[in-house]
Amino acid sequence: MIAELINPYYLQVASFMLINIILGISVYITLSTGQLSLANAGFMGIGAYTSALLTIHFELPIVVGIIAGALVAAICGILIGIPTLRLQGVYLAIVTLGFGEVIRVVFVNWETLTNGSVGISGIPHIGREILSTLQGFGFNPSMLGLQNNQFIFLSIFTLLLLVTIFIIWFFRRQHSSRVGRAFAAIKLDEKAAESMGINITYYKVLAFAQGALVAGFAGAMYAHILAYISPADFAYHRAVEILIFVVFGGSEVIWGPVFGAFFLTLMPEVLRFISEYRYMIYGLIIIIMMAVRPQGLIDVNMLNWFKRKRVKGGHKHGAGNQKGM
Amino acid sequence: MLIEQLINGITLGSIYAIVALGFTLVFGVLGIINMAHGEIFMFGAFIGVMITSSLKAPLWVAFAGAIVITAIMGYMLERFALRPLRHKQGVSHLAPLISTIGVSILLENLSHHLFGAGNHPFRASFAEINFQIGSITVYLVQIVIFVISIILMLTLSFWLGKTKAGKALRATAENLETASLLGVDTKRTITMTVIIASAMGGIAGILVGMAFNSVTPQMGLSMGLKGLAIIILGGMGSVRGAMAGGLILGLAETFIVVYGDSGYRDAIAFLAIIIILLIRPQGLFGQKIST
Amino acid sequence: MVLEIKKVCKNFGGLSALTDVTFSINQGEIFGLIGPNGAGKTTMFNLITSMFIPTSGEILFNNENINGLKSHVITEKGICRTFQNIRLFPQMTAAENVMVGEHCRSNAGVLRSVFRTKSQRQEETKIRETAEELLEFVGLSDYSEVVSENLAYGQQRRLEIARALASRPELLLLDEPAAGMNETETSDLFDLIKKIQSKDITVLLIEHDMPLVMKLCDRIAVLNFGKKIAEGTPEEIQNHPDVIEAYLGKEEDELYA
Amino acid sequence: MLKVSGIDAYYGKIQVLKNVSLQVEEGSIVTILGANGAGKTTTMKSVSGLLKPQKGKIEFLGEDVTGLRPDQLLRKGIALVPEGRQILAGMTVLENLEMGAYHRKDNEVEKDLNKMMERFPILKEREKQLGGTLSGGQQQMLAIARAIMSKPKLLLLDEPSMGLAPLIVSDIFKIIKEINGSGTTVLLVEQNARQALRISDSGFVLETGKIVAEGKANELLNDSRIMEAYLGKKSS
Amino acid sequence: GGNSEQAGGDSEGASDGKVKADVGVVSFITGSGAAYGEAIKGGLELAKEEINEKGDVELNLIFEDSAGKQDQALTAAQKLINSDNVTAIIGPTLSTEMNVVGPEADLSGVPIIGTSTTAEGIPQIGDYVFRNSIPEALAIPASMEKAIEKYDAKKVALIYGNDDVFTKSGFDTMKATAEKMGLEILTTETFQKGQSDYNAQLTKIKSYKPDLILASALYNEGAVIMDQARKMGIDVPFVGGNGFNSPEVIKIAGDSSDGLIVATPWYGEKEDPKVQGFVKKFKEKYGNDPDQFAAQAYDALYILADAIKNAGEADRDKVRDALAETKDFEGILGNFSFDEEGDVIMDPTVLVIEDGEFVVFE
Ligand SMILES: Nc1ncnc2c1ncn2[C@@H]1O[C@H](COP(=O)(O)OP(=O)(O)OP(=O)(O)O)[C@@H](O)[C@H]1O
Ligand SMILES: Nc1ncnc2c1ncn2[C@@H]1O[C@H](COP(=O)(O)OP(=O)(O)OP(=O)(O)O)[C@@H](O)[C@H]1O
Ligand SMILES: [Mg+2]
Ligand SMILES: [Mg+2]
Repeated sequence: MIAELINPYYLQVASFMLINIILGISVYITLSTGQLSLANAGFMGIGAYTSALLTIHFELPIVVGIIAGALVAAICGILIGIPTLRLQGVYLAIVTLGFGEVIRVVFVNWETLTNGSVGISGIPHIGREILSTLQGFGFNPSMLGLQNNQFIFLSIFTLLLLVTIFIIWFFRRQHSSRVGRAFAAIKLDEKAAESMGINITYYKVLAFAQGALVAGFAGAMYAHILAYISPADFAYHRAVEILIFVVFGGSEVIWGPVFGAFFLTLMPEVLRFISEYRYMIYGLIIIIMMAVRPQGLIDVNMLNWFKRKRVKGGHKHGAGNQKGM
Repeated sequence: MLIEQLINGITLGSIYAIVALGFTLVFGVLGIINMAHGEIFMFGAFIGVMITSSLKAPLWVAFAGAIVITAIMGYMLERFALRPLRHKQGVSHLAPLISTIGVSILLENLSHHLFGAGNHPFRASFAEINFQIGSITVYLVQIVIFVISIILMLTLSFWLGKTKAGKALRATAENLETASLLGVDTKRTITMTVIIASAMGGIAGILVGMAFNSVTPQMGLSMGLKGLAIIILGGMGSVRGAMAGGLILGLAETFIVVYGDSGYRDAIAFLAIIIILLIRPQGLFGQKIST
Repeated sequence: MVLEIKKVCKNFGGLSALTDVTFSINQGEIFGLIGPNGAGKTTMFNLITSMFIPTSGEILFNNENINGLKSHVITEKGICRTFQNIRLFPQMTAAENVMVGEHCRSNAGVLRSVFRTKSQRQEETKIRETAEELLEFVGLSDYSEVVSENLAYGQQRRLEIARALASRPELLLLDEPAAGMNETETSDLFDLIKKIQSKDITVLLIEHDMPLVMKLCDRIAVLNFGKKIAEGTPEEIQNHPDVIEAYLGKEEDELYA
Repeated sequence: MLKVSGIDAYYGKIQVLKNVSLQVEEGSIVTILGANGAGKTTTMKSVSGLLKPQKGKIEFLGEDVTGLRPDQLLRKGIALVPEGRQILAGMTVLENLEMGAYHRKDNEVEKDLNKMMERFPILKEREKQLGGTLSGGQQQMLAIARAIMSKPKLLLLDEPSMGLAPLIVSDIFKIIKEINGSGTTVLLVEQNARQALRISDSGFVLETGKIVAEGKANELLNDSRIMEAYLGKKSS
Repeated sequence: GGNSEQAGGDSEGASDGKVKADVGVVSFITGSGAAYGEAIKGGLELAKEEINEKGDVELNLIFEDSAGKQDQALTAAQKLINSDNVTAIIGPTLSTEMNVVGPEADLSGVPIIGTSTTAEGIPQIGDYVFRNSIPEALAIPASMEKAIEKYDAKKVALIYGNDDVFTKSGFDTMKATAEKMGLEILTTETFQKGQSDYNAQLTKIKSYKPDLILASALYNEGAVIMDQARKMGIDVPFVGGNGFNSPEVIKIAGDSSDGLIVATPWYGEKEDPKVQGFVKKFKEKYGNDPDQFAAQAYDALYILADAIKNAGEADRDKVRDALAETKDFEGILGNFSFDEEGDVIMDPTVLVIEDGEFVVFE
């Protein structure tokens, strides 16, 4: 029964959705200090290439590859975060966009390492790897009444879901703490924040690195799910797409990018039947959204409204911390 | 070969500059990066192609048509994608950026449906006129492009710096509310600016179509990104900066082909802005305003 | 001596905003800094808090040279300021604004914050309590959950003071705290600053409201065109001919009616 | 000259003005008084067109001008010196002043510019400096000068003395008197109530968005009840 | 691979002896490569009508867009495989997409035929992966050899798009072939997607005075390159890769396209009634000449229909086996067989553009 419901197609879409959610969060993190980074597609690429190359050439376990990918991306985040500290607003946005382009061009041209635009194929597939590991222990999907590919996609999905929940949990907690307040203060008024004793250099670079880390992680996961990557995956369109998740869903609260990525990944699938027009519709939706609800679909007020409905009359504790998660 | 390459670089640079001027104008007034500018530019080129090849009309009709249609597109862009955001409370300063990205996605895909995905040749006899100087062939279009870019730059910088309308425009850019208190009809100023910038994009589109005999729906994105890099390089809102940035980039891209690896050509623009901004965060000609 | 300003100069391009200014402030006093518009008062604040770097001269805080330190380090050392044009964090509530002020007196990092260690929870509770106390202190306890941009002007000024106090400064710099306040509010402000002084905090005050300055300050320095033209007690300053000429004007009767 | 009748104004859903009515006679100086947050600035914004009242009517020189934009109102002769100065930070002092005369078509602009520079010598001195780098008080002067440059029939001043040195404050009041003498009607918001009333003909008192008192300036000045309740304890 | 748990779709052999089958198509329908997707779609639709008319098999095509992106191609394929239960898949358009979709189809036991995927290694992905597009390794050496022989070329210049798999792998083949033939490579220039100005690269190439230019470009860009080259006075012949081969080149570049040499499985002028019939029908239906993308897609569906007919039912495994046995199929591309890996066995024709027309290059 259940086995028939587990359709790899849906799981595939759901897995890409989760990756997109993670990517959306990566932009949200940096943005919560007021810095708009469009380099996250590039960081994603760095994570993906690092992990792919390590697992292929050094036969490292996928987990190690993914962690290394995320870390290398984070280091690049620090390296680009420090010199761009002085830049603000759109300047930063464009420079990071440019950085992303430069990374892509390097992927294209550094053929000995990256195989150029032909891309890297034969990357260990995380789901198949899980399956073969488990089979080593004598497990067989049919024990669960599943077919192999159902199991493969189910395991990817479950893994991603757990990671996504962890990331959301992590950054929600960070948000409602001293660190989160520092981020918010910097976003609202950098000079005033510094005068209040906040080391803005540290926190801005921290946010940048965290964003890069998360994006790099998403990239590494992506590489091991698709089993094939090429520079075109991490180009301008991806950067813009990630940004749109955040702005569409809302950049004030972490649920914004989560919802944005969810909805905008789902929509093209739902709209497949008019596939020729779906990008036009995509464009239109963005324009209409901005005109009607520029702060994004989900904002602080909406969350508070939900909360009030839920705890109607109930006692609110630590109210100050609850404003926005 | 050097002289030929120099001509190539200047032609390319002049085109970049014209595109960048359109960006600069809109940024200068609205503080908005108009991500749809590249697509409007592309539409200008297509209108030119349609009028010259399908309707077999003369070139000036093509220019007039492209200007009119891109101007209308500019109006629509302002009316439907920018104006609704303007007086809203709590609007993130990124909202207009996203909104114009929405427009660019819409336009790019619309152009696929209207014009097809393929390349369209630009057949204008004007584009064939050339002079032979020694072994070097110079096309009239190349000269025209250079001259137009210079004229546009001079006109714009005179207009912005010296005329009342230009000052009103700068005031609008600084602070909408203050400008309107000083008697500036900000709505009209903004609409006019977006229209003019778009029409400039349309002109640039035709010129590119003629110079390179190539018009595709994708030309907008690549040109748009370059234009963006240039206004940062030159300093946002600076007319001279856009011109200088355009020429620098055009020459740099040409000479990396000559002396370096053409594979890195697309990265030049962004490497240049990263370096420039680290040394001079406000860009080459931008002025620093501390708040 | 809490603060010593020694021969400080500041040039902006060709314009010298401050020239060889020297004065010092004693522990526990309220020191006034007055002078005509554009005399360089706010610039002096910006130098003390390292928002600008002096062209020459030295600034000593508790006998330590603080030239060129980062702004946030200076706050940690015990100097905090308010701004002439209010700079609260507009979308934060009053309480949150004050809690940000306590940043440099707390130290939970990312991991402790996320994993909510015991020490972190205790610290958060304390931050919150202190914030409430400080709001109470400046008379804003009813507004702790109000988003600061929706507060009235006078309340915003007081909130800025509370936020500055949250960093537990030894020296508090106030830039025109009475601007835009009416007389009732100004007299409340007087009481507040006195209360701050009684907490052993030294105050450096810029203000154009002369009655307030004269009542409040122990000593006053007067700047004019970036130079110090007088220093002394309120009486001395009120009768100083250069100060009257440059700043106060002669219609004393009107001012102190 | 100006007749405001029964306006309501909102910020989002928050009502700030409730049924506010006031009149300004041609050639007079009128002061609006009130505590912080009473709605003085909001009233000024409504009259100058920055905020559209949701109810009520504003008439200027007998013409209904409710809902017009600030630039249209400026052309009709209403200029505002806004609270918080709103200097064009990236334009020079001279350009700021020129912008003041933006809508004027006469050829006296040059002359008036010189006159303004005489009145505020510091502006002459800083002609080429960017507006944003002036000190707080200098910006206030520039804002006032800029508004006068538009040769308004009705000048709205929102706390013009804020942040000014005592000497300049009395200068400002003198200048207001002078401008008024040369035929400009003035509507003034001030915390410096006593000085303001002294140069005014009449006044209105706002409390939480409602007009609670109005009258001749000297009557208000001598009404100790009002002075105490709205303007401070001290009575002179 | 090929663990074929999933039996064929909901379409069974019907009582009237017709075999009904759903065929999924993953194609580049929106975005920058939509021109190829459109051509492919056109070819397929036309073939489907004809096949269904004949009545041996009844095919139902389900089109899914990939927008040229791997992840979307993969989800599209997943949908076809798992939700629509198609018997076989045609597509995707790009080799990059096939690199992702191929393994998945193979694992799921769904036969998949690439019609435009020319990069190396595609049929080697698995038993269920086929293609009927001639790989570059076959086409490029064929055209190069003939051109070099005729023009006695010794020195060549190369130009290619380095940010596109198609043109990049075409270039790799060109370079390898050139080296093997002992040609002197004067310079290697690259360009990028969306570029419209090739003057800098061409000026440089011109200064080296090559005997021949090897250009690995898609026709959209390639045509413009030729146009700009002729304008600056470069009049040596061009040898292009698969993507360069299209009647569109003549449309775009006009006279400037003279001298382009390509090897093609597809020659629209061939005196073959089948070919002429196809060209005529295609032109009637879509208003333009079919290019190789259309022709290859057209043949691919015929090959598939043939296999389905031979399999006797819409069963994935049976259809795969039938496909693998395809031999000497006479399509509009000529005589066609799959080798044991599922790759193409056929002889390409070398064409040259002369006076604005493709003619056989002798
Ligand atoms: N960033 C800057 N660039 C150039 N000049 C500046 C800058 N900041 C301040 N100035 C100039 O320095 C002088 C001193 O300014 P400051 O703000 O310190 O005056 P102030 O004493 O605080 O005056 P006010 O009472 O009006 O606030 C002024 O003439 C001002 O124009
Ligand atoms: N943009 C806004 N959004 C929401 N509320 C606002 C806004 N501006 C002002 N208010 C509120 O409207 C009320 C009236 O404000 P207003 O600025 O008119 O007062 P005011 O009399 O000018 O006070 P002040 O003397 O402090 O300048 C205040 O309670 C204020 O908090
Ligand atoms: Mg000051
Ligand atoms: Mg006010």
